[in-house]
Amino acid sequence: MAEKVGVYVCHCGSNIAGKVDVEDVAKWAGEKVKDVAVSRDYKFMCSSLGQKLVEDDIREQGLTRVVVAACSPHLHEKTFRRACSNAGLNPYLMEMTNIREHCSWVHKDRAAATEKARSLVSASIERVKFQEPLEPMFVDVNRATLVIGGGIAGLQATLELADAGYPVYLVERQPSIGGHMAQFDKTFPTLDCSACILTPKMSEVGQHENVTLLTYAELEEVSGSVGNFKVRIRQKARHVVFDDCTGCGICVEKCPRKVLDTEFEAGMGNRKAIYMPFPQAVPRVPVIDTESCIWFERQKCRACEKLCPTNAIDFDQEDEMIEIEVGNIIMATGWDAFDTRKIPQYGYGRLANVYTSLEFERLCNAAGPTNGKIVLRDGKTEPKSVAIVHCVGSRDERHNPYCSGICCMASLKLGHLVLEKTDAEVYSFYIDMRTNQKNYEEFYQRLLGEGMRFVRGKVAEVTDAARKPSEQGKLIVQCEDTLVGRQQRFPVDMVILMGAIEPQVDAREMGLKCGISCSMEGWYTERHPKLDPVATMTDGIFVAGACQGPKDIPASVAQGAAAAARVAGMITKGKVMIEPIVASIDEEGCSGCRICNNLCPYNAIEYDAEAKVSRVITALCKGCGTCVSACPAGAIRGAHFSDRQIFAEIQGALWDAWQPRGGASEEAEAVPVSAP
Amino acid sequence: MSETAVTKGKLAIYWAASCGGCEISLLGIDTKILDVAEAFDVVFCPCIADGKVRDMEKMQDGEIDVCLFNGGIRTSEQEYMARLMRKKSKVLIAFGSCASEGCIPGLGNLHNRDAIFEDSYQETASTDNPDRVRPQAATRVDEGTLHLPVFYDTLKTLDQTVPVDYYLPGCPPESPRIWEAIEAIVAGKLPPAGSVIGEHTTVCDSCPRTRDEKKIKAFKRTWEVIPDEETCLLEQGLVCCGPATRAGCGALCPAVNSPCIGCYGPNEGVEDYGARLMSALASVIDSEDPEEIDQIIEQGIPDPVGTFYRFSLAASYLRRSKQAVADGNGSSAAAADVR
Amino acid sequence: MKYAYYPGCSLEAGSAAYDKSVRAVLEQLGVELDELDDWNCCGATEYFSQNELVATSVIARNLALVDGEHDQLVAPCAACFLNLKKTDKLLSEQPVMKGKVDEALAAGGLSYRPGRVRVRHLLDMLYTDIGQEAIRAKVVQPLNGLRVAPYYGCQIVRPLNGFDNPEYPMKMDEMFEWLGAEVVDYPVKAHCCGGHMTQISEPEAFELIRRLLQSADEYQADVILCMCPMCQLNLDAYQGRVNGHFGTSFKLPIVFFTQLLGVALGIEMKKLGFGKELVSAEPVIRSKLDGSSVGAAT
Amino acid sequence: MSDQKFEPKIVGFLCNWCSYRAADLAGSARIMHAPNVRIIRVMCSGRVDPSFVLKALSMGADGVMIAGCHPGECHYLEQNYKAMRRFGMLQHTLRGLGVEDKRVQLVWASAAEGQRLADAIDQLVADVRELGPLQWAGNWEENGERLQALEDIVKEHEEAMEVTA
Repeated sequence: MAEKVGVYVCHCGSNIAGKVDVEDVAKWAGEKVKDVAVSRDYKFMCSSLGQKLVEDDIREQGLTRVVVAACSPHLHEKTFRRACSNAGLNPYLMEMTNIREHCSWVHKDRAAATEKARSLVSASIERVKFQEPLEPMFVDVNRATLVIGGGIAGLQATLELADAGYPVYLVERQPSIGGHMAQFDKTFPTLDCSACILTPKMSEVGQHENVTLLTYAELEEVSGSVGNFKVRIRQKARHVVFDDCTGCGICVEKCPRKVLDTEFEAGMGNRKAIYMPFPQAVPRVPVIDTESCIWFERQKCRACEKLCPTNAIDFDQEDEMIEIEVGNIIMATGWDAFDTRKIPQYGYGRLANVYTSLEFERLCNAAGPTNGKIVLRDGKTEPKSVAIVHCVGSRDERHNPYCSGICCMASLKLGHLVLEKTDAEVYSFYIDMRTNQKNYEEFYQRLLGEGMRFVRGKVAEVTDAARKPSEQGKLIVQCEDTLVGRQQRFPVDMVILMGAIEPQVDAREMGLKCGISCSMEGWYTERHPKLDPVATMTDGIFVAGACQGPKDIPASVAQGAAAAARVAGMITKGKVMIEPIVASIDEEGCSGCRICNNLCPYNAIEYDAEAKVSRVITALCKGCGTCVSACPAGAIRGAHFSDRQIFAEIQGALWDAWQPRGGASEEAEAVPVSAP
Repeated sequence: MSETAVTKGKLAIYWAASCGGCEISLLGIDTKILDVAEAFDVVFCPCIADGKVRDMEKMQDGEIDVCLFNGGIRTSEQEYMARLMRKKSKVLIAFGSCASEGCIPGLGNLHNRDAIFEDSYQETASTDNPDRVRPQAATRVDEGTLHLPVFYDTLKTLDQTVPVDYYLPGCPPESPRIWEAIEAIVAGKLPPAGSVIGEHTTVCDSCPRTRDEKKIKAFKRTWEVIPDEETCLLEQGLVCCGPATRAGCGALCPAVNSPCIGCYGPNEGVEDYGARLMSALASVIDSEDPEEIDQIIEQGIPDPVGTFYRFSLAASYLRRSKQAVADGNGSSAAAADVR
Repeated sequence: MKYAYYPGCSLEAGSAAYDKSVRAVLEQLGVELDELDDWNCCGATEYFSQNELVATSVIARNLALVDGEHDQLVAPCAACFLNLKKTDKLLSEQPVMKGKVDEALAAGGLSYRPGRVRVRHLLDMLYTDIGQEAIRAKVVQPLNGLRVAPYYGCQIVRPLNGFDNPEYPMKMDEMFEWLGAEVVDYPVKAHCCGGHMTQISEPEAFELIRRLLQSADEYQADVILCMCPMCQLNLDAYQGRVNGHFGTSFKLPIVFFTQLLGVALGIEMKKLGFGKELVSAEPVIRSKLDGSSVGAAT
Repeated sequence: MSDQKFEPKIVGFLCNWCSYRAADLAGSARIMHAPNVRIIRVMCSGRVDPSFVLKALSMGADGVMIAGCHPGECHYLEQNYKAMRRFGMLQHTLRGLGVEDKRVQLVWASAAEGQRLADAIDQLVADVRELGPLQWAGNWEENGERLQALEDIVKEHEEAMEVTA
């Protein structure tokens, strides 16, 4: 029996109708395309009235298939599937045609766009006729969640979930949680003490009964899918037995080997070979840095072992693999700082008193190497003038084209700290001041009032080449002051480079482990930039904080909480729907050639040696269809993307190019065969 | 069987562009041919008995019960005969690979008529043809005009020419399969029209070799290796078409340590045999480096069309090469002003 | 390795030391240079702004003269390099201009397809193609103890070619580290030498020259290394006038980098064109190095 | 007809996760590109079967685009490598059939690369435009000579029968 297809062409206001003659497309489909019972155009198909149009036609006209030509199925496929469902039509008998993103929005010529829309609609009509009713599948959601990254975003997500009563595994690669926020002295614009607001959260996480904290640990492998992920984590050897250590710190105190701390102290201070990154570290269990430990270097010392009151030191400890099962994963892996050496004309690494912003954060931190005293590298001289250079590696096509977002506010904060703690003049060299969150502009105004000097211009270079006596011994910041319209030279004692916020160097690699993608820069891609900012294309994997793009603390916290809320929703629901788009093998057609067997990365195909056939384990299948197209016998079927459906779609797309193949049928009659 | 045949049916066997192997295979049913003779009058079979086209023309439409038609359609005469036999037969069976999918003659579709003639009537070592004489459809002689069938640019399968009721694949179809088909016809137990009379699985199903997961680092040609007799030939790098080829032969080639070359055509439901096979083989290439992949393919499969479409080029989606279209004397003229 | 060679006019006159040292050094390194037959002016700094079409055509002629045996053209003069490179880029990007230039070339029986010839600066060629290993292997007189200030000028990294950092080039610094010299990382290595400003406004030019000399002096350089005839001329020839103008007493020898590279390779100083510079370089070089092995290879 | 500008008809098979979304992104960012590619969504470039490409060409497509996530970034971990292998095999075979390499192109575009996809579409369209129509569909018939010959045969037989009658 022929199908009765309903075709609905959306105007989307003028979004589609402005470039595609929607009336014409609808009329054409109704009159010229076979099996189309109803064809309409409508202002907004996604409106309740538009949906009702579809529902009524299904009920009244007995439509057996529906085509909605509107926007991307990624936006409204669910909407129209629901409408079909409501009217009693299996939702998988509906097909969406993308004539907005793929057509009206990207083509200039109205005639060409209309012609393309016709082809796309035709393709959908031909396809939908071969679509089959499918029933969605449901799987249980494991109540545990894995949070990767113990910075402020990860901490927030962890606490939200743990407080709601759900188990959380928090994995952090550093010896302590806290992230970059732990390095800061103050936070903008409130000037809260960073440690004062962070450490309570850290200890709460450390003590929470629902939190399993895995610090000094790395994500190794993720398998499974939403609801049921299996995760392998490498617990790096601390060389300190976690359960035996009381955190007394004697080992650290007695360790004879001092090394430069390039991580937490950003190279501004030292630590020991056995160390906790900072006093408020959570957990309060030190690690031995085997690269600088004397014992590991030349089998001598063992001072820590001798002095440990609980015998917690274990030089033979090895990395350990931990396997956990979780229902959802939140990636909160944070950011990394731009290497300011890449801009040599700013002199970092060459001119002593050029600092990175992180170095300076440590310098003015009360718990930092100078106890918060702002001094030059000589350790004693207080600067009389400080220049803060914005956009170092940001908004620069040679490095990162994007705006790092937080540096304007961070430099105001640093400027304030300099003004507060010293008598120095502070110059801020900016391209544009970006202070567009709550109370940010007010903070800018406050700094203007406090006497911070603002120079609008991109700094050309920082040099020690003095041109006049007043510049002798100074760092000279050369800059075109674009408000004055003149090249200016500013001799200062100290320069702070506000380096760009960059993705973690291994962000891409980490994303691949979880099956999520990155932008070209390396930021994780959210499912929708506006409407779905913490979900990813992979169900069950969420992102929070600066791993998704440069973000300040309030935004990171908000995202951590948002991701947790999404996860909590999944857990509360208990079950998650899985699209029934899976492969299946026709056992009669399968000859057991085993071509398909190792094509599945999820091991969803098993071989039955006795019956000599391969089978798809439906629960493991993710529906990519690779085995379907590999089966030489044509015995594997891909639901919702079957060969027949796609062939029909191709035929429909080429409706204006295709002509019946010559040969059989009509023509046999055309040429007379001589009569007897 | 004889009890079912109350009145004798009429059977015709015709050959078009083919080699005659199908007839030999038909005779291979051995003494059962007597049962066939009991059930049918063979009204037309130029291969084994004299018969006149004119006699066929005189028959009533549909008078012949079954026609086994082997061979593809390459000339106007063959096309005429295909139409004639269609008209006169109740059941028309594309008999063998040539009629079903073009087979070896179909590889002529890599070239067009001019190129084929150039080769056949000019380039072969034994040819001496200084005047560049070519077959002509019409030649005037003193006595009048002599006609030869027109040689087409493209070979077509039988069903590209006339509607076909059933297909019997194989080059040639194996005798037992022919017998099974005849039994089915006589018993009236035929599958739905348009079907292939045969199995719905592939050669691997009847191949006793042990099979494992597949990873191919290099494709080998038969002269390069003496294959192990126990394990899957494909796993040994040989391009064995068994996984993509309809069962029915009993895996005769693998049984003698030689890879399947695919004469039984695609499995049930598959339209383009070569596409399936190349997709399957490519999928298990063990490399993720595009250059290496190209190298594996180019070194291991020097003649891809001949490998994947040895029997089915004429029945494939593309049917013929672009050169055959572009340089053709016949169709190229038409091709030039399309669109 | 075989390169087409475009010496440019400076190397035939004021900067003969450069030409001499380039040829001596490359011979020592086993690199073959085939001087373009019948090359013409590169248009220098000004021609492009006078008449772009004529300038482009004149320069394109040189590119067209590179025969089929060569696909790389080496120019030691920074201005020649820039003009040749710029012309090649311009021809590939501006079809209208290219059409006209083609016509001009055709009148002389020549033709040029943009991109056929890769224009290289000598420093790039030495640094990238010959490389650290080969150069180090030939050093017989390490420059230990000699403080050198590499000076790049403005033209070598333009149009942006990825060879070196355009804001703060370092390749010559690295090369002289291979040779054992103490390289001073002074901040003005890519600042302006004044160019033709000496002809237009001496005070401005002198100020620019002074900055370079002063910075190198502050960093206690023994010698400034140039790769551009104009730079070398300005810093060397005007040094006395600059001293007079500002009351300073700079006495910094200014040599071409190939001259000092030649010293490291053991080539005799007179074969490298030393002695043509106004502030004599030989005494400081001999005094800092172990004088006995200078020129030992020849 | 012949003076009309040739507008290539191209079928594009785009994977659901990267390239289809790249096309969506090109849309929301209004990155203009040629309207010649008719997009068909598949879940993964690994679903793209050489049959699809051949079918499209046989049905009148002048070119085909296969687009997926970048190698190593497949939503299904590694399935785009299978697409890469099949593409190599297909190109090799198409070459044997005289179909120019540039008619069938494999493109990698992440969900963030709307511009890249749009550029690839423009490039493909320009390449195919330069190659000209493929005209596979509808060209199956021999020229008039064939029909004439058939009629001749029929006539000959009819005449012969008249004589015998």
